[in-house]
Amino acid sequence: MTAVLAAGALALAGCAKGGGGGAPQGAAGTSQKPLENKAVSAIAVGTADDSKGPAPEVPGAKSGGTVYMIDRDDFSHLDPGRVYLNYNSSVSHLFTRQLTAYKHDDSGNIKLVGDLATDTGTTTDGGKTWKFTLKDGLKWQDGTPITSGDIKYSFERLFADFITEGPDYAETWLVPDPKKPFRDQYKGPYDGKELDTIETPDDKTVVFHLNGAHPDFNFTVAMTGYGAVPKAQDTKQKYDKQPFSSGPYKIVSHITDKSMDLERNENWDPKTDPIRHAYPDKFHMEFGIQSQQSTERFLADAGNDKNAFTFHNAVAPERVQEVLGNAEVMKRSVQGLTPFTTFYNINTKRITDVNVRKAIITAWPSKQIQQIGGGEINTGKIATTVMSPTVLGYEAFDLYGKLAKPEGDPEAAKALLAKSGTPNPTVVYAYNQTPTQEKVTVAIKEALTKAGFKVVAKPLNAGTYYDAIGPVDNKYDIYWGGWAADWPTGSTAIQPQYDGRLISDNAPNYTHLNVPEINDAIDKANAITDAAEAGKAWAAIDRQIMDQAAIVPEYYQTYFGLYGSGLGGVKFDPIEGEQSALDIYVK
Amino acid sequence: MTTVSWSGEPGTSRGPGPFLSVRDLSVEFSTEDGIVHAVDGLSFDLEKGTTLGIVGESGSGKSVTNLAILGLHDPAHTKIGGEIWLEDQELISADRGTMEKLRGNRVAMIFQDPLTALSPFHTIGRQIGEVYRKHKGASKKEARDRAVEMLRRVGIPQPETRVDHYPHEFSGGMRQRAMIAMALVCDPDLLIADEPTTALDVTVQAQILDLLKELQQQFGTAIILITHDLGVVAGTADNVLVMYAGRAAERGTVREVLREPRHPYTWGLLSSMPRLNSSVDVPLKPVRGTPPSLLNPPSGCPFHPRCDYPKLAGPELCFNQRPSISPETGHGDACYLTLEQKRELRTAKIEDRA
Amino acid sequence: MTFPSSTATDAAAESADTAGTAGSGSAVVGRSPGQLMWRRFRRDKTGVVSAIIVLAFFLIALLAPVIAALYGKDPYTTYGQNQPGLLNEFGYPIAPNGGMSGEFWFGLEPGLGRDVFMQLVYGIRTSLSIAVIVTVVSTIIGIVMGITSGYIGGKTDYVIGRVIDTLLAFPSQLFLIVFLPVVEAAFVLPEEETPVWLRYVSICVVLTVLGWATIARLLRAQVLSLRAREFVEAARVTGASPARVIFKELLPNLWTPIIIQATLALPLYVGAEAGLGFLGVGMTEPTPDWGRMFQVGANVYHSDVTYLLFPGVSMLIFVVAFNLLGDSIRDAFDPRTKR
Amino acid sequence: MTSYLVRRVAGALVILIIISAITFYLFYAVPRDPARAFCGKICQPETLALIRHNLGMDEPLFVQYWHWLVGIFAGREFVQFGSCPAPCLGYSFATQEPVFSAIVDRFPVTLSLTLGASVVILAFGILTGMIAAWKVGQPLDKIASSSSVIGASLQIYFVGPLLAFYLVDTMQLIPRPSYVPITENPLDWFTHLMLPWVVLSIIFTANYTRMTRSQMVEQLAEDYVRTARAKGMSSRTVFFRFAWRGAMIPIITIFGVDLATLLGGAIITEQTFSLHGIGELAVRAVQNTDLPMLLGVTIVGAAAIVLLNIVVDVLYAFIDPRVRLS
Repeated sequence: MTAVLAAGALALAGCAKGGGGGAPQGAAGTSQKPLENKAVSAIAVGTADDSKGPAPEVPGAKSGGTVYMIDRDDFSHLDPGRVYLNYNSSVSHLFTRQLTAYKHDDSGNIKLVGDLATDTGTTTDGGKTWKFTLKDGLKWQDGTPITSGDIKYSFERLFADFITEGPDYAETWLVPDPKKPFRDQYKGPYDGKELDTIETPDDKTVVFHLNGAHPDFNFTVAMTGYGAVPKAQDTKQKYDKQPFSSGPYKIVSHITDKSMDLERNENWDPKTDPIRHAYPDKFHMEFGIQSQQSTERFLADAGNDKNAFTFHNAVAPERVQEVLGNAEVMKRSVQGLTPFTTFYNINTKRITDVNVRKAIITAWPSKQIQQIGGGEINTGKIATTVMSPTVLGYEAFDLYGKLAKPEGDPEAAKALLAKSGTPNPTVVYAYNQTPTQEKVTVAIKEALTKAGFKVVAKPLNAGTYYDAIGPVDNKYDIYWGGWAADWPTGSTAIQPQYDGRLISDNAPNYTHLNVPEINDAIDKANAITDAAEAGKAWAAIDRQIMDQAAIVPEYYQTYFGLYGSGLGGVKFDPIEGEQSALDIYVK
Repeated sequence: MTTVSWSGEPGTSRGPGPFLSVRDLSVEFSTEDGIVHAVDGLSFDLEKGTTLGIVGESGSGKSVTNLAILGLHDPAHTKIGGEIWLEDQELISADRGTMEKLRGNRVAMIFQDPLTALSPFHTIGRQIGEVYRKHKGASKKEARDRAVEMLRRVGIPQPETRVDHYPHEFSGGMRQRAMIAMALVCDPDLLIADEPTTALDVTVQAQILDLLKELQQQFGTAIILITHDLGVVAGTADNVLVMYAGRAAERGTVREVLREPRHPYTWGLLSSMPRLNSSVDVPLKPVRGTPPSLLNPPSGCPFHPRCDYPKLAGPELCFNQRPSISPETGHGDACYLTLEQKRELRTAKIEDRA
Repeated sequence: MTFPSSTATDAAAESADTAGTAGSGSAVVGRSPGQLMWRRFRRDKTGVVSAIIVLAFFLIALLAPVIAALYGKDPYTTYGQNQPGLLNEFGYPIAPNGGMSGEFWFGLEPGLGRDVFMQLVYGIRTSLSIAVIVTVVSTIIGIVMGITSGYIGGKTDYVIGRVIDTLLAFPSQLFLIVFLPVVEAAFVLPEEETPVWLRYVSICVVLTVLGWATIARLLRAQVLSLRAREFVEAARVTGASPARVIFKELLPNLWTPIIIQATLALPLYVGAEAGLGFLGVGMTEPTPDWGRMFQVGANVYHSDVTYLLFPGVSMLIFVVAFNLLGDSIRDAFDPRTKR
Repeated sequence: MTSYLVRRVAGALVILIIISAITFYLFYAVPRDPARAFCGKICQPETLALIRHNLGMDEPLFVQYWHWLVGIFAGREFVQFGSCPAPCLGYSFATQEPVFSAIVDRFPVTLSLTLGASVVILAFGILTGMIAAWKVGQPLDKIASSSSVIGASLQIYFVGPLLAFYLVDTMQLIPRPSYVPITENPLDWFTHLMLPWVVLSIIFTANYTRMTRSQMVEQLAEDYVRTARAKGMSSRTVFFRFAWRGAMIPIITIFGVDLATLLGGAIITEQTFSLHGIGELAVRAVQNTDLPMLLGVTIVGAAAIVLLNIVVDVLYAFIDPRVRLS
C-alpha cells in the first residue's frame, strides 16, 4: 500500500479545484450511490492457496487489444524504491512484483496474499524473523529467473543515497539499531557490501532478521516500495524511468510527460500470479490530460477513447452533475472510498486545553467547507474518526455530533470555551494558499469567530507548506493535513501520527499529541498478532485520540471517475484509491 | 516679358487662352476648430516657358494653391471652388484617373525638403524610374536608363552608381537635384517648385536655381516658383504674385513689383529683405504683427491690422470692405490707397531705409 | 491582460512630437494651450461621456463603504452559507441567474455565498487604488529616470538605458507572478502573520518596478531631442542651473507625453492587477479583489456563467471608457491626429 | 552584419548572465526547503540532510550558482537524479524532472499558441487597420475603429471563459481547447487551438488595428507620400507601396517589444484553457515554489525575448534601408 501524501503537489492540486454542478438539487441525489461511514471491506491475511496463480478469470473477459490510459501527470517515479505515491504504484502493478500483494474479490473483500512468495510469509517469533519462499517459474523480462538474491539486493539498494522518496520501514528495521540513522549503519550494495540481516539460504528462500517485532511486516513488503529489482539490470538513477519487469508487461517506450507504452512480457507466467490478469496486449498511456479534458473525452466516448481508462483523473467537478444525470455514462463510472483521509491538525503543544480543542471541532464548519469544495461527490464523506473506513478494524463513531450538525454548533462551542476558562482564545490557522483553501479559510474564520474564537489566518505557499508546519515549535495552532495508511492496519494509520515518542521536526505527528496512555496502547496493539484483534485495539485508540480532540476530521476522500465503453473489468482499487488496471480487458 | 494677360473675369468661356489659368480659386479646410479659408478668390494665368513667383508668408495660401492645381488636397476635409484650366483641361472637376495621368507627366512638383519628400525606402533610381514607367509605359531597364540620364542631366556625378543609392545616402543639394530629375523625367509642361531652395545652403540654392533656369530654357517648361524669399524671385521669375491671407495682394512683372511695389504688404516684405547695397547699420524692418487667423479672418482688408495706413483711404473703408485687385490686368494690387498715395508713401519708406 | 508596453509609448510619442506645434497653432486663436485643450475636450461628446463613466468608477471605489451602508450588506459575510435555501449542496446559488434577486442584486458567489455586488464594489476599490498608486509612482520614477538619463547622458544614460532595455525585454507577466512571492518572503518571517497591506504593497512594488521603464524610455528620447533644441541650448549657454533647465525648460514641454502616457498606463495596470488576481498571486482572501473574481468566474462558469459577467462587463466598460477618455485627451492635446 | 550579430549575441549573453545571477539570488533567498519533496512520507532528518547534500544545497549560494551556470554548458551529475546533460538547468523540485526537458516538452504548445496568435494579430490587425485607413472617416473605418476600442479592452481571462462557455459548452461549435501536436493531426491542432488564438490575440489585434490605422494616416500625410501622389502614382500604389512600407516600420519595432507582452498573455491564455505550455509550467512552479523550474522558465523566456529582439532588429534593417547594422 502506498501513500498519497508524499505527492503534496498532486494531492493539493486535487483539492484545489473548486466548483461543482449547478443544476437544481433534485438531479443530484437520485443516481448517486450513497457511501456510508462503515468499513468498506473485510481485510484479511490470505493462505498459501489464495496465493496460487493464476488469478480467477473475470467473467466475459477476453485477451487482446490495446488499452489506453489518459491522465494528468506522468508517473514521477517507477523505480520501486522511489515509489510511494498511489498513482505510481497503480501502474507499477503491471510490471513490478513484491513479495506480497492484495487480492480483491467481487464482494469487496481484500486479502493479503503471496505475490512472488508462495504465501504471506511466516514468523515464528512474533514478528522478528520473517521467512518467505519464492514461487517456481518466476522470471524477469529477459527470461532469467527471479532469485532470493534479487530480493535481497532489492532491499539492499534502498540504502543508496539517491533512494530517498520511498518508504523506509524495512530499512529502519533491518539495521542493528533502529534508533540510529539507517544509512550510517549500511551504505547500500554499490560498494560491494551486503546487508547481513537478510539471509538467502537458497535461491528460493529469503529470511529477514528484524531488530524488533513487527507482526505486520508481511503487509509492509506488499508496498510497491519493496518491489523487486534485478541486480544485473540496476541502472541506478536511470532505473527510475525504465524499470525491469517482473510482471505481465514491460515498458517499451517512455517519453517523459508525454506517453508510455507497455507490451506483454512473454516471460511472465500467469500461473505464478494470483492477482494479475494480462488481457490486453498493449497499454498506451498518455499524460497531460487535465480532468476537464478527460471528462470530456470519456463523455464523448469516441475513437480510441472508447478503450481508455484513467488511473487518477476524477470527473471534473464542474461536470459532475452532468455525469450523474447520464445513465449511460454512469454505467462506466467508478466510485469508491479511498484510503485517504483529510483533517485539520490541532497543535496540542500550543492549544493545551482539551476543551478549547473540543470547542474547535464543535464549531467547525464542515458542511460549508464541503459546499465550497463542490459537495460530497467532489470531496468526500464528512469524517468523524482518525482511521478511514478502509482500514482493518475501522469503527464508526461521532463524538462531537458533527453528522447531526455539520455546519458547526457555535452555542455548544461557546459552552465548551466557558468551561475552559478562556472564552475568547486566539487561534492561528495556517493554510495552503490555493484558491479553494482561501475560501475555506473564510468559512472557518467566520464559524470560529461566531463561537468566540479570535482567528489569525496565516497563508502559506503551497511549495513551502510542509516546511512551515514541519517544525515541532511551529507557531500555528490549526493546519490541514492528509494521510493514507501505508497498509490497511492501524499501525500505519495511527502510529506515525499520534505516537508521542515520534515527535520530531517534519515528522508526521503534526498535532504533537503525546499522551502516555495512547503511546502504551499503540505498543500493545502493535504486539497483537491476530489481525482482527489488532483492528479492535486500533479502533479503541482512534476513540482515545478523538477524545483528546487532536484533529478535526475533514473527509474520507471519495473517488469518482469514468472510463470508455469499450472496456470491461475496470475496477476501483480501494488500496490505491483509484482505478485498477489489473482486470481490464477490451470488450 | 509681359505677355501675361491678367484678365480677371471668372467663368468666361475659354478660347485659346494662357497655358495655365486659375480662376477665382477658393480652398476651404474643415478642421476641429472651424473652417479655414486657405485660398479665397484667387486668379492668375501663366504662359509656357515663363516663371511665376508666388510670394508670401507661411499660411498665405501659396502652397495650398499649388496643391489644388495638382489635386493633392485631402478631399474629405477640403472644399475647392473656382476653375483651374490647363490648356483646355479643367482640373478641379477632373476625375481621379485624369489627374493621375496628368501628375508627374504634364505637371510636376518639387518640394521644399527633399529629405522628407523622397521615400526613404526606395532607391533614387527607382523613384525616378517609376514615374517614367507609369506615364510612358517604359520597361524597367528603360526606366533605369532614363533615371541615369536624368541624374546626369541635373548634374549628379557618377549617376550609374548613384542611381542605386537611397536618399539618405545623398547630400541635401544632391537630393534636391534628384528631386528635380524626378520632376522632369517626363518632360512636364508645368513645374511647380514649392520652396525648392529653402532647406539648402546658400551656395547650393544658387546652383539649384540656375539648374531650374537652364532646364526651363532647354525644355520650355512653365514654372511656378513658390517662395517667401523675394530675392529668389528677383533672380528667377518673370512675373510675381504676392499673396496675403489666401488672396492676391499684388501681381505684376518682377520689375514692376520689385521696383514699384504698390501694396503696403509688399513694402513690408521688401523692407524685411536685406540688400547688398543697403547699409548694415539700418535695421531690417519686418512686417509687424502676425499673420491673420484664417479661421475667422479680419473683416475688411485682411491686412488692415498690420497696416500702417488703414485710415488713409477713409475712416471705415479698410475695416469693413475687402478690396479686390485692380486693375484687372497688368500690374495690380488689392489696396484702397490711390496710386498717388502709394507712390508717396513708398518713396518715403524707401528713403527712410536708404 | 496587457502590461504597459510600447504600444502605448508609440502613440504617446507620436503626440509628443507635436506638443510643440500644438502650442504655436493655438496662437492663431489667441487662447492658452490649456484653454484650447479644454475647449476641444468639452466639445468631444465621447470624451465627456467616458469621463463621466470613469469618474463614476472612481466614485464607486471611493464611496464603497457608503454604498455598502445604503445597500445594507458587506463583502465579507457569507450570506449563502448562513441562510439556508440560497446555495445547493454543490455550493451554487439555487435561484436562477447566479442567485440574482431584489436582495442580492448581482447574485451570490458560488461556494461562500457572499454578495456579488459588494464583492464587485469593494473589488473595484482595491484594484483601482492599486492601479492609481502604481500609475502615479511609476510615472514619477519614470520621469526622474527618463530626465536624468536624457539630461545627464554619458555613463548614467548608458546604465539607465541598459536597465530600461532589460526591463522592457522581459516577459513582465512571468516576472510579476514569479517575484510576488519573493518580494513577500523578503519582508515577512515565515512565522509572522502576513498583513493585508503587505500583499498590497508587494503588488504595487512589483508592478511599479516593471512599469516605470516604459515612460522612462519615452521621456529619455524626448529629453534628448529637447536638449538639442535652441531654447534649452540657450538656457544652458546662459548658465542656467540644471534644476532650472529641467524644471523651467524641460518639464513644461514634457507634460503632454507624461499625461498621455499615464492615461494609457492606468487601464493597463488595472488589467495587470486583475491578471495577477486571476493567476492566484493577487490580493488574498478575504480582501475583495476585482481580478480574483475572474479566477472564481473561470472556475464556475460551466455552471454559473452569470458570476463571470459582472466583473467582466464592468471591467470592459471601465477600460473602454478609460481608453476612449485617453483618446479624447490625446486628441485635445493634439488636434492634428484625427481618430 | 556578422560582427554585428556576434556583438549583439554576446551582449545578450551578458545580460542573461546578469539576470540569471540576480534571479538566482532572489529565488534562493526564499525560505524553502526543497528536500521535503524528495523525501518519503515519514521523513527522517538524516534523509533530509542527505537529500540537501544530493541537491548541492549544502553549499554556499555562489557555489550553487556557479554549478548551475556551468551546468548549462557542461551538464551536471546529480546524486539524486543521475546525469543531467547540457544544457542542464537543474531538476524541478516539484516534478523531479530535468527543467530543460520540461521546458522543451512544453515549448511546442507555447510556440503554437504565440505563433498562431502572432499570425492573427499581424494579419488581421494590420488588415483591418489598413482597411480603416483606406476608408478613413467612412462607416467601415468607424466600425473598425470602434470595435478595436472595445477589442483592446477585452481581457483574456474574461473573454476566454466566456467564449469557452458559449462556443464550446453551450453551442458546441468548436472543440474544447487543447494541444494536439501538429505532427499528429494538423487539422486537430488547428481546431483545438482556434479559440486560444482568438482569445490571446483580441487585445493585440485591436491595438494593431488602431496602430496600423494611425500609422497609415500619419504616413499618408508624409511628404514623400505627397511626392508619390504628385508623381501621378495611383492611390492604390501610394497606399500599398509607399505608405504601407513606412507604417510597417514602427509596427515591427513595436511588435518586437510586444513579444514579451505576448508571452505574458500566453501565460494567462494557457491558464484559462489549461494548455500545458511554458506559461502554465511557470504558474505551477510559482504555486509549488519550484525554484529551479522558475529560474529555468525565466531564463529561457528572457533568452527567447532577447533573441527575438535581435531578430526583429535584423529584420528592421532589411525593411528600412536607413538602418545599418553596425
